[in-house]
Amino acid sequence: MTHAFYVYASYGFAALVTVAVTLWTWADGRARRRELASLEAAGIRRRSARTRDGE
Amino acid sequence: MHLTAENLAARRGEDLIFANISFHLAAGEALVLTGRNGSGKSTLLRVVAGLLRPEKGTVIFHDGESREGRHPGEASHYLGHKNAMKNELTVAENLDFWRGFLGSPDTPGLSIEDAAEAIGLSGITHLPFGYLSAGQQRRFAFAKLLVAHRPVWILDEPTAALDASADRLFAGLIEAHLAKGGIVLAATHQPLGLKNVQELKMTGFVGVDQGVWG
Amino acid sequence: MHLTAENLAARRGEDLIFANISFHLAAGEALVLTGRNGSGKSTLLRVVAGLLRPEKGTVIFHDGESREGRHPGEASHYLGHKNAMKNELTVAENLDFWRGFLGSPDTPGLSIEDAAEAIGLSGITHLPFGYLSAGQQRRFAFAKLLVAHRPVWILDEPTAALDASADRLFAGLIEAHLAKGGIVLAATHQPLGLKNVQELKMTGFVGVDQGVWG
Amino acid sequence: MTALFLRDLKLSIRAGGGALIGVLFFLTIVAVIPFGVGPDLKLLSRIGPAIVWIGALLAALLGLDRLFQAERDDGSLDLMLMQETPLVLTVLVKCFAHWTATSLPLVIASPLLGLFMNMDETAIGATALTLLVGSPAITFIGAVGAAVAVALPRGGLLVSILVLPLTIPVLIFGVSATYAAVEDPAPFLPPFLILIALTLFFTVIGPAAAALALRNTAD
Amino acid sequence: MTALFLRDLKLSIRAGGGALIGVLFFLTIVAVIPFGVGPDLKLLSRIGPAIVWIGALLAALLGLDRLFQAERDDGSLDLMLMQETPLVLTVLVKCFAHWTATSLPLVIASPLLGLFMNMDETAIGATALTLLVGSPAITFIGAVGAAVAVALPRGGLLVSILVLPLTIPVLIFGVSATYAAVEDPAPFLPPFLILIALTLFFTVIGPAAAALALRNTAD
Amino acid sequence: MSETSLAISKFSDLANPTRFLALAARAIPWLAGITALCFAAGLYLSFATEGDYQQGETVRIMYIHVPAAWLSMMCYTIMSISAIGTLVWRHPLADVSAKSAAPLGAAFTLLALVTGSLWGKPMWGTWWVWDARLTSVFILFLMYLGLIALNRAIDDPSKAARVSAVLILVGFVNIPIIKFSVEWWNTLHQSASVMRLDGPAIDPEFLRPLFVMAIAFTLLFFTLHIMAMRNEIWRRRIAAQRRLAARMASREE
Ligand code: HEM
Ligand SMILES: Nc1ncnc2c1ncn2[C@@H]1O[C@H](COP(=O)(O)OP(=O)(O)OP(=O)(O)O)[C@@H](O)[C@H]1O
Ligand SMILES: Nc1ncnc2c1ncn2[C@@H]1O[C@H](COP(=O)(O)OP(=O)(O)OP(=O)(O)O)[C@@H](O)[C@H]1O
Ligand SMILES: [Mg+2]
Ligand SMILES: [Mg+2]
Repeated sequence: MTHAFYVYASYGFAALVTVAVTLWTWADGRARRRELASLEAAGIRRRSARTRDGE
Repeated sequence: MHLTAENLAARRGEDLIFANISFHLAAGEALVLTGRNGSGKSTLLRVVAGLLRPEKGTVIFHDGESREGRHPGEASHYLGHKNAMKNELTVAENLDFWRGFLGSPDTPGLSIEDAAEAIGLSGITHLPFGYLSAGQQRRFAFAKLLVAHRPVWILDEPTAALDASADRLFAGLIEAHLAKGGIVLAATHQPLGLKNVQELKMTGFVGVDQGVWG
Repeated sequence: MHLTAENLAARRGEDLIFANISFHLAAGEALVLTGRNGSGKSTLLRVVAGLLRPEKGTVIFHDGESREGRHPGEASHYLGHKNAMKNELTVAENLDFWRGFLGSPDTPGLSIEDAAEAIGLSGITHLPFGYLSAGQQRRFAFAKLLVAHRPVWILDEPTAALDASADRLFAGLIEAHLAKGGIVLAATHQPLGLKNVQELKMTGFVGVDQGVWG
Repeated sequence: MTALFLRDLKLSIRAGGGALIGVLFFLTIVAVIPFGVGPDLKLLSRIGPAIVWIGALLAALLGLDRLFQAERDDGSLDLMLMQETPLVLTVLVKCFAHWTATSLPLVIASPLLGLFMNMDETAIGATALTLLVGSPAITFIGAVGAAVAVALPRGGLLVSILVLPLTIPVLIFGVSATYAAVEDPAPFLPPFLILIALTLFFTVIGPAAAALALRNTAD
Repeated sequence: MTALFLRDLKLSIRAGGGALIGVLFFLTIVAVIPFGVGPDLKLLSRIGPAIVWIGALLAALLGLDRLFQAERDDGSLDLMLMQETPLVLTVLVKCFAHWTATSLPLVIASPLLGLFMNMDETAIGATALTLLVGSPAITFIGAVGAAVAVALPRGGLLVSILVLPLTIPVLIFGVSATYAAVEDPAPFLPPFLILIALTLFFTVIGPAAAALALRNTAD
Repeated sequence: MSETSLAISKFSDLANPTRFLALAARAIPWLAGITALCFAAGLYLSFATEGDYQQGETVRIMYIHVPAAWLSMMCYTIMSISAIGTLVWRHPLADVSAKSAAPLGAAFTLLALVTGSLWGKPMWGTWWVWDARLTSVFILFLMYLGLIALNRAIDDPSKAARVSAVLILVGFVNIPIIKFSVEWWNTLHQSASVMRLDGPAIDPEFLRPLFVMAIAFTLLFFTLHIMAMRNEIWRRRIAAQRRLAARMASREE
């Protein structure tokens, strides 16, 4: 095998890992945000938000 | 000598089990906790014993000598739902260990024979603890409180599994401890038959703690 | 359906704990054991359940169908001093396991939710068993008897650690089991509040068994 | 019985990360060994199979001694004993669950471990195969010890000691079968067949003896 | 504190035959390794010290994971936690009792094991000495894992294994000190002094961390 | 009502995660942008520079291997600092920080391991040897995995935080071992040539891309860490609200 193989394999793997971790973090964030939104829609609010409403 | 709790609140998991509990016990006084199963009696006792960190509030114990208040933990005996005895060792070995571990040299407790006598079970201290009946085990767990002297007794259902005569016996031992100026906190479902006690009824679950995240 | 014990005697270590115990229970009847701590109540129950080999005598169970008498072990639920539940698993997982392990497909018991409802603790079956209070644990241990049907219930201090309302609840469940033609053996220190029961007072320690050496 | 199997699996996975534990534990040992014996690849690959087998033994021992003691301590054992007829079956299922939770992952991971130990393909295959065949025997032998331990009110490992020597033949035939597969002159089949025989033998004897011990010690 | 020490010793001798188990486990390893490396006495004596050290490590692990869990299960841990001031001391004493029951016998037996492994006198002496000095560190490291394990409602080995890697430095210096004693050019003292330093370090860190974990997880 | 008094006493704390969320929302786009720029520059530099006369093309692996290795250690250091924050100040964000850093640390460690392996094959002729540096990094990887598993195993988050904090701190002894393993034991692995007291001993030709890549990786780490922390805060907030909702529902019955 040529040395280039090892170099490209390294860079490829690095790209794979960084992209995977980034995507995973981002997707996780999106899912959480969606859950928060659905909770909000269901009428459950944060305490501070509620007090601001003058509850 | 007195024991003061102020504004205690405690959590289990995410639930606030109780909040705003305050009491004050002087020498010779007893507090009896009652309430439904799961209402937080054991939780409160563990907070007082220092085994659970309270969410809020403080427990302070003043003994006669020093001016400083401190946590009651070290001055207390705690008798929980579990007996804290090893099945593998004999009763005498078990008691001997706790006597050495919990006792202080200047205020000695009863000897092991006397303690066994006091709980009405002299003569079987040579048996391994695991061979005893449930009630006998509970009685010897109580004998721990007698072999080493400590002013505060924290008792979680001390009379569970006991027969009627042992109930009376324990009531007598607790009365004697109070008469000598001790302090007793006990959680029970059956009346202990003590005179002159404060009673605190736990109600359980005061609300979800949203904590810092809500 | 009936359960007969004849001339039972049992030993613990070298001591004969009881001897010459006989009783006969027909469908719908209950036997309550009373007696001091260490008088042999648990020992007798374990003999009936088949967990201890009796020194003398026999226990036989006849169910309606077959003519042959057999040992009651397989037809019985045994609720001992210990709860037989795993702290690591949730309540639902625990009950589910015992339902599968003890139950037979043709006579199903209650569903887990119904059983939790029956003992007054619906809604917390998702918690790990170890997180529950002593009384809640005891209640769920009792719920085992409901999720799998068995005609004979052998109960060793079923109401230990329970509050007053749970005492009544349990009495009701036991009554219901008897009304359906079940058989109940129970050892207790507090009256269970059952009607129509036989009572047997254990006295404990009938003598050193001289055995073959004497 | 499936209920029991599933419960035991759940318990050992919860209590120790069962599957993980054997492998992780094993990885750690493997990481430690080269420090002891030095990073000599030839030597490593030679003692590899023995190390994998010892790891399997240890993984099986950790936790096996509490197989019945944990059940006794919380009272579950009583209820199991009352199910009269198939106590042997109960023991068998419990052993099988324990094996699935601790030994099987090791068998599955052993090729990876073999790579770390610089073993060649034949050796890796042979190790995995002999482990698969032989490790149940260790579990069954251990079960007898665990059952006897319940009998003693003082419980304990003591019995594992009585049992440990019994596992030596299994270990020896397992390891020698593996070496036979690698080194040409020695035939692979004889020790391997003996290993199979040992496993079958202990599959029958182990649960039966354990059940006997449990019955005779309950109180 | 003496009371605690004596009780723990009694318990581990009654419940586990402490002294025996380590040695026996060890003998098993010693019985199996020659199958791996073949009957090559030279090689055996070379890897001898490493094997003895690894055996000591594994033997120390047996039972260590239940150091505090057993206390929690029967409620004793509560009473120990209530003794405010010297929790570190309590942990230290418990560790010391465990070491006396499981590792010390191994140290004492190691000359015998050394003979089995065909080691020469210097190597045997050096192994025993380094074991004596180094094995407490292993116990103290394991104690941290045991303390953390108490926190898991589901308990377990998981954590003992998490801390296992930390024992590697101890192992490395223990083994290299032994080799240094045998092979002339390498000086014995430096690695040996580092070993002592490590043990002292973990004697301080281990109980402190374990006490911290116990305090933080009580409930 | 008792609940309200408690709520008020908690209010000062409450500001904390909320303020963090606001800050994060503003910082993340900037950080992400700069990270991307640095990576572009770093990648360009690392392919534009000459190969080493000894190591040839493979020297380019260094530009990811070394930053990844550094970050795997830095991440653990950050977790350790967070652990101290959890134990000493009981700061809620400290716990969030430690918890969300663990998977990132595991990823970077894996990257260092794999690229190291890929470099080792041409340079040393083997994928893996059990020398001190490699083994201690491997242990670091195991420790990250173990900490993740431990956090999952405890269901009370505050308890999980305290327990893992103790373990993180104990595990910190591994970091100096990784760092100095090449000096304490003579191993195959390169000894430190950049981070040295007496200045770097590497040709600046290689130093430039290395530094740019290191900065890029560090920025990437911080971006991801802040994002992960934000996710974790949201996760806890959702859990708290769900619980509240469940309780409200059961009360109305
Ligand atoms: C899986 C195998 C490998 C692992 C786990 C590993 C790990 C590490 C670590 C942790 C560092 C950071 C050390 C520090 O900051 O002091 C490092 C740096 C470095 N590694 Fe590796 N490495 C591996 C293989 C290799 C190989 C094969 C080479 C090249 C032949 C190599 C060359 C370097 C160089 C040049 C540095 C920078 C040293 C410095 O300037 O401090 N590594 N490696
Ligand atoms: N981790 C947890 N998550 C949720 N709830 C919990 C947790 N741990 C304990 N609890 C709950 O805390 C409550 C308090 O229990 P505690 O043991 O204080 O009750 P108790 O008054 O002593 O009851 P008993 O009379 O049955 O002994 C119980 O309802 C229990 O279910
Ligand atoms: N191995 C043994 N050697 C001697 N005596 C024993 C042994 N095992 C048990 N015993 C004794 O047997 C007696 C019977 O105990 P058992 O558990 O049946 O009592 P019990 O009536 O259930 O009491 P409790 O009300 O306390 O539950 C006890 O006095 C106990 O000390
Ligand atoms: Mg309670
Ligand atoms: Mg009884």
